[in-house]
Amino acid sequence: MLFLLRLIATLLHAAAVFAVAPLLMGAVNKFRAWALGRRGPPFLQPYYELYKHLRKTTLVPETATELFAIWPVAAFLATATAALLVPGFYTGMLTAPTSDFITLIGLLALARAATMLGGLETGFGFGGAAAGREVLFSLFAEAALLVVLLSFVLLAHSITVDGIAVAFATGHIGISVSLGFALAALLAVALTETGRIPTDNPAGHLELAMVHEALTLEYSGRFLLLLQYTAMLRLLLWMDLIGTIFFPFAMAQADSILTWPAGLVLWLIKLGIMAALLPLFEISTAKMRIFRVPEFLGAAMLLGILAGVFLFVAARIGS
Amino acid sequence: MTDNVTLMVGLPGQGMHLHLDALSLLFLCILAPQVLASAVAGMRFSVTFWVFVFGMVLALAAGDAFTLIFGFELMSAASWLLVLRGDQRPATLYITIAIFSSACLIPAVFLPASSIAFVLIALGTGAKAGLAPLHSWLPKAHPAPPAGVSALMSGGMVKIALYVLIRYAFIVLTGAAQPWWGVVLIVAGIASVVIGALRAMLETEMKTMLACSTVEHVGLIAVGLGIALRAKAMGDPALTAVALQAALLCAVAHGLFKPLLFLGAGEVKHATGTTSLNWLGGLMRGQPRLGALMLLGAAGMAALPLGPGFAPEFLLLHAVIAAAATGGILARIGFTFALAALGLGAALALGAAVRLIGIGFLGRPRSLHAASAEDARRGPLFGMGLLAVLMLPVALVPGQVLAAMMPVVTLLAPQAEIHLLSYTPLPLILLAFLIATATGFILHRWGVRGTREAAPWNGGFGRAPVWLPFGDPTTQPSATGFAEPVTRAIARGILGKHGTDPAETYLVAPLQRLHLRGVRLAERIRRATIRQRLGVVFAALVMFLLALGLAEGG
Amino acid sequence: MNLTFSLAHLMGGLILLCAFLLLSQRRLAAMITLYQVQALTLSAAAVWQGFAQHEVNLYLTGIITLALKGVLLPIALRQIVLRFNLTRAVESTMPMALSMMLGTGLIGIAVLVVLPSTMSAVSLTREDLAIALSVVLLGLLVMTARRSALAQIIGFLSTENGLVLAAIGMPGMPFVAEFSVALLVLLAFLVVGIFLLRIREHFDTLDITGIEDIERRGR
Amino acid sequence: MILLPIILPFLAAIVLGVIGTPVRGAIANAALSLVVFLLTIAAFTAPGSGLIHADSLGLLFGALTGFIAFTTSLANIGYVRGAEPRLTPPLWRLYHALCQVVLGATLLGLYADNIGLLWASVEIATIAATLAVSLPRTASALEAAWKYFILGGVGIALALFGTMLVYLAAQPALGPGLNAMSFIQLSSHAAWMDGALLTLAFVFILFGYGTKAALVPLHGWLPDAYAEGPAPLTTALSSPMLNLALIAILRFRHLMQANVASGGTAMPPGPFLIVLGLASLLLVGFSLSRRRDARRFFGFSSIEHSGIAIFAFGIGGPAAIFGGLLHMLLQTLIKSALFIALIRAAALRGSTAPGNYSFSHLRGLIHSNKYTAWLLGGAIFALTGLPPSGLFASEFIIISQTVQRNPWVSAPLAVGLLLCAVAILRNIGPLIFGDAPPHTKPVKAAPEMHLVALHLALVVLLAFAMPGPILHLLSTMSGALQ
Repeated sequence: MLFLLRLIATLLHAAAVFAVAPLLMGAVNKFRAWALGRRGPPFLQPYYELYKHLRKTTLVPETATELFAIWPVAAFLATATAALLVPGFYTGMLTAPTSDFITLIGLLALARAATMLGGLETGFGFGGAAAGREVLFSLFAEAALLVVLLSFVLLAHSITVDGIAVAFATGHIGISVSLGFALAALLAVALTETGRIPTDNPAGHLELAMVHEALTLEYSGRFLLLLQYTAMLRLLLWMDLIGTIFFPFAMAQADSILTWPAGLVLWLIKLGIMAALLPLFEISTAKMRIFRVPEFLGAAMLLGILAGVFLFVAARIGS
Repeated sequence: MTDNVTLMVGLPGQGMHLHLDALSLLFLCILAPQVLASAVAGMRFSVTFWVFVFGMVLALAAGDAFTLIFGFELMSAASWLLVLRGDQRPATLYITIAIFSSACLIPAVFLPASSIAFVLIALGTGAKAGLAPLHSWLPKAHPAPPAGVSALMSGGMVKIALYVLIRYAFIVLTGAAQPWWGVVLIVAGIASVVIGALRAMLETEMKTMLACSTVEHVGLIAVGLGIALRAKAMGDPALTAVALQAALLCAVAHGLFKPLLFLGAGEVKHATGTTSLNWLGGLMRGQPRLGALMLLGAAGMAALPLGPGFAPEFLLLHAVIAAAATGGILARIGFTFALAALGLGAALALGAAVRLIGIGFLGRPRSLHAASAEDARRGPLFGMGLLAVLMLPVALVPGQVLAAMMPVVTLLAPQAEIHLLSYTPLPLILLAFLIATATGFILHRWGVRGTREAAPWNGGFGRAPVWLPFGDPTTQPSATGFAEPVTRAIARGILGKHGTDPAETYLVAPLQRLHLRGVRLAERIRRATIRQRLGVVFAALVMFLLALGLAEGG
Repeated sequence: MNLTFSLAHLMGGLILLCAFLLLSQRRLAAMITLYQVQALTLSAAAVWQGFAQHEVNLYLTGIITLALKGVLLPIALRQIVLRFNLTRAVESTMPMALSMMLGTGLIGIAVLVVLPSTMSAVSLTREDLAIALSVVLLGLLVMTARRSALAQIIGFLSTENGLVLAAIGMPGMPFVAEFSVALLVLLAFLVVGIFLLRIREHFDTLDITGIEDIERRGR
Repeated sequence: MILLPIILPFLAAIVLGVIGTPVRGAIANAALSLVVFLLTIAAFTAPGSGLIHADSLGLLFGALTGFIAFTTSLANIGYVRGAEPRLTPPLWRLYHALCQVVLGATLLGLYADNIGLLWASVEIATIAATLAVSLPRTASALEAAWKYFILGGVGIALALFGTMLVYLAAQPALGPGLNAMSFIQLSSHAAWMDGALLTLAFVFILFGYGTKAALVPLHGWLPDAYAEGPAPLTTALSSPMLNLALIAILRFRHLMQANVASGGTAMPPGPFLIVLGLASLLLVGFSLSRRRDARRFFGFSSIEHSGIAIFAFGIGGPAAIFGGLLHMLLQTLIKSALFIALIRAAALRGSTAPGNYSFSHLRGLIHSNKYTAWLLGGAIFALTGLPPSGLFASEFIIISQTVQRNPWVSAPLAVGLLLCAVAILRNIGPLIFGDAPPHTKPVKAAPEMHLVALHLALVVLLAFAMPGPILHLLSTMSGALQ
């Protein structure tokens, strides 16, 4: 019975995640336009675009190898799997035991690798250059992420995202300097990973400065659909992650059906707030030069390290 | 299994003793597939190769110090000959390190269990395994011999050194164990990870790059061993088990994918005449089977989930995180930095693997050799296939593999508490499969299925001349260009302006200068005239007499 | 102290004196003369020891020493000096005063080294052994301190005299005569070598023009 | 019986020195050496008595000397055939006579139970070897011979002084007479000897025989003598002479050690030997890397191995001495094999004259002849003590004993061994597998190379599957001489 409940919760969560991802992107774009004083595209614009790609013939470059089709699929599957592992509004889903933070990092790395290989596939300049930059970004992003993770694990005594959320939700942790540092670091990593300003510009179309967009330059049709949908899922995933870890309050429990509606609503509200905050941040900063990004992420990593160290100090003072 | 076998040959009057236990069996299991693969790949006709293998097996099966060192040195000597036949330049450095390592090991095995013995063991095995700062020979020497031997050197020989380290650090010297022994290994391991991964990202020669990646993996294993050693000395059974599992599983995984990659690099060399990534490209077209196998190996090297390299990395990160919770503030800071370094290393390894596949096998050919490459020969393909098949259990059911390795862990740390591995690839695959089915259904049901070949946008470059059927190679990013952002951002900071290994700059070069000074002095002595020689003899005699007189009179 | 010992002692002292004076000499002719005096004293000492110990061996040694070292070798050496025109002063690698001081130091060391030995039931006294050792060391010092080949040879000859002095003092030592002959063979080779190889200046610069097929190679 | 292998070479030397063409002389030399070799084996049954009374160590090394002399003389035939025009017939006769004299003198020294006789044998061997070095009559050969003679002469003088002092030191125990010069007597009465005098004597013995064993700083003569003399005699046959000197030092060391052990006043001999051994090892380690002439190079390597043996003796204890003796045994076999191979290699490249042994001249040997190249490479490799070379066993024993008895000196020992091994190994690449000089054609291997293979096989067998009798003999001797 309990299992069935959890199964339903998991399926529901999956459906919600897959359905909401384009909407979230649409919301971000819309809020961004509003913040800039424009009317902006409709909230549902991403769905239209995805459908448009679905109906288009796929072009395959002559110089691509047989693996050309593999990369978008791999990137999508890895990201989608990861997105299912992060609890959005439920804790205690069936995927909870496998939602190990490190597995999550690994899946994101897998998606990144597939995207980079896709960029290198055709053998023309921009994809390769962008892949090289992506490697550079990932160096510090991954290091920062691991360091931040350390603070979470030390506080929550669990390494699964689910476990961290449960531990933080109980509220015994309280607000500490460490968590503040960790949040800042995690935000920096999230901005980089999702390709937002200040590290990358999702709206820009200047090839020389692009990173994420340049990697998908040669893809069209259903491959582009997959890649774009992957980007939307990634945004959702990161927002989920931040929301779940830092604001896990009143999350639904998979095995008590009564908490579900409130959890879902709260989740949508959380996503909405974050979708509003992101454009605000984006329009208030400028995009960095490529080689400033490592410094940005390096600072995030140092913040993460400081979080770990302060945690130690705090524990000593407390005990 | 615990019985000793005594051979009549060996040390005069004592012979040789053979002894197998769980640890040596594990390493024999790591060794066997590589040997088979290398033999199938074409090394089976070389006597030296079999001597090399014999040395490794002997070192593993050794039941006494003599047999161990004998096998160890036989392995070094045979591999030296193989390196020498391949490329003479690194051979001297290689054998220097090999002899240095035995020069540390022989005294160490006779010293009573103490910290000095451990330091010597760590120096000796670290030098042979390519642990920083004694690693600078490895990227030079491992690529030199034929691919089959490179494969065995990287995948097998390095493990033998680690085997000796494990045997002594965890079993023989266990009575005198100190927590700082582990710290030594962790520091060396972290340095290896960073330098190895960084150089792997920057090297353009495929085999050199693979050798650098070996340095990285040795570093990972050393970190695991170090944490286990520290935890064991501090009495933390759970952490000991996790860290040991990480190290051993990493050894197993690396022993599978690295030989595979080396064999593949050998086939690339055979097909195109070069292993420089800057001259390759698009090999996937001519060598699809080789390319697919290389892709598997690269996934292992990059420690991607669902590949063989992820489970050990997963365990190792868990171990580091758990270790950060133990000890004082210094340990906290240290392990936090270690974690950051491991993250950096993992990302670099990913970059290196992407570069290997993306530059070497995808894209357009950068030379006619690469364009006309034919698929790999049957022998090497078979060997690689064997390794790839063996990679599957490590990749998909790492928990079961770890369970099979339980006796080793209990042998090394009898009190170890073993928990189940929380990384389970099969549910993930199930999940991905479900998503794929759903997506496939959607695309199939509502999507348009047509595909059309089109010329890619070449970034605004002019049309390539007709004699370049694959377009102008210079409009394609090279391996060097791919690594350029990393070079500019961090490599110059760590490796210096010219990209030389810090071990080279701060260890090898000063030692070479010292040696040169010694040689000059010796030359001055040698050039002495007869009278000066007489003078030296006389002075020595007087010194001896004086010492004698003072010792007896005073 | 009976006459045997004191006389032997006296002669030993004389030999040491000669060896010491060799250090201070600048001219080859004087060195040869000193060597001759040393050899003659040695032969006398040998005969005296033979008389004291009733050993035919020692008489034989004395006679050989007298004939070969006291007479023949000095003649040969003087011939070489004349033939090669080596009458001018000998170069030394160190100031005379320093070499004298070193010589004194060597004697000191010899005494220091011999002191702890207990000379029970032995006819050779501790002092005699110290003297012999000093002579050996002084001869070696001459070999190293002088640049001229002939001077070095004389140093070696003096060393060898020290050896024989020690040998004849040994109580009932067998083969004394044989030893001295064997040493003489060595010396003969040395002198013949000097002569054949025309080593005029130093050991180090053999003047071999005129021997045959000269061919210098790098090593 | 024991007298025969000593007297025969001296008699043969007279005959060989007077009659015969060069090649016939070489053949006769080989035949005689075979007889001497058989006689040295036969000597095991009758070790003699009185002045010539061989102990098992002497017998073992005597047989080794006989064997080396035999194989060298076989290889010598080919050498003489190729080098005949370089010397006049009388000089060839002298050369063969000297071969026999060196052999006889070495055997005499090994079999003698008398410190005086030992000294005399070393003197004879030195003079003969000096003459042999001067035989090619080139400027550098004469210079080398002269160097050898001066340094060797001084050494011999010092050794005599040491010998007399030992006799003097034995007076309290044994009184005047021959007894005080017999090793057997001295050894059993070492406790009552005068310790201070014995120590003094030992310093002189060490410098005297150390010169002959070419220990640093007394080594100056050896590389030049190796490089300039007629190859088989001054190189291949030289190792037994080094052994003679080393065994002499070992015996005197034993006297001192026995005196110390039984409460005598002698100083322990270890430090003296260790200092000289380490000095040899380290200096050679640095000297080797600049050598371009192969014979000079391997001359330095002989110094290294003397140093190792002396070091082992300095460490003391039965096992270390066993290791040292085993090391000498094996290194003698390797070194003579190596020089035989080297001479053949030079012959492959035209001439065996002293100038033709530079590494650059011999490089890329595998392009001339595979068999020769592999065997020469194997012999060079065997010198480094890496398995499967037998020297691994001996060096292993020595290092292990060092660690157990005197751990701090194992560090410089390891450094020295490392330097030497690397300096030797780095030459193998170019020498064997490098590019050959232009116009090199494949040549047939000489039959002498089978001798090299035999030597190398013996080295492996002796070290790792040592026959019981030899093992028993060596271990009892090293126990007795500890």
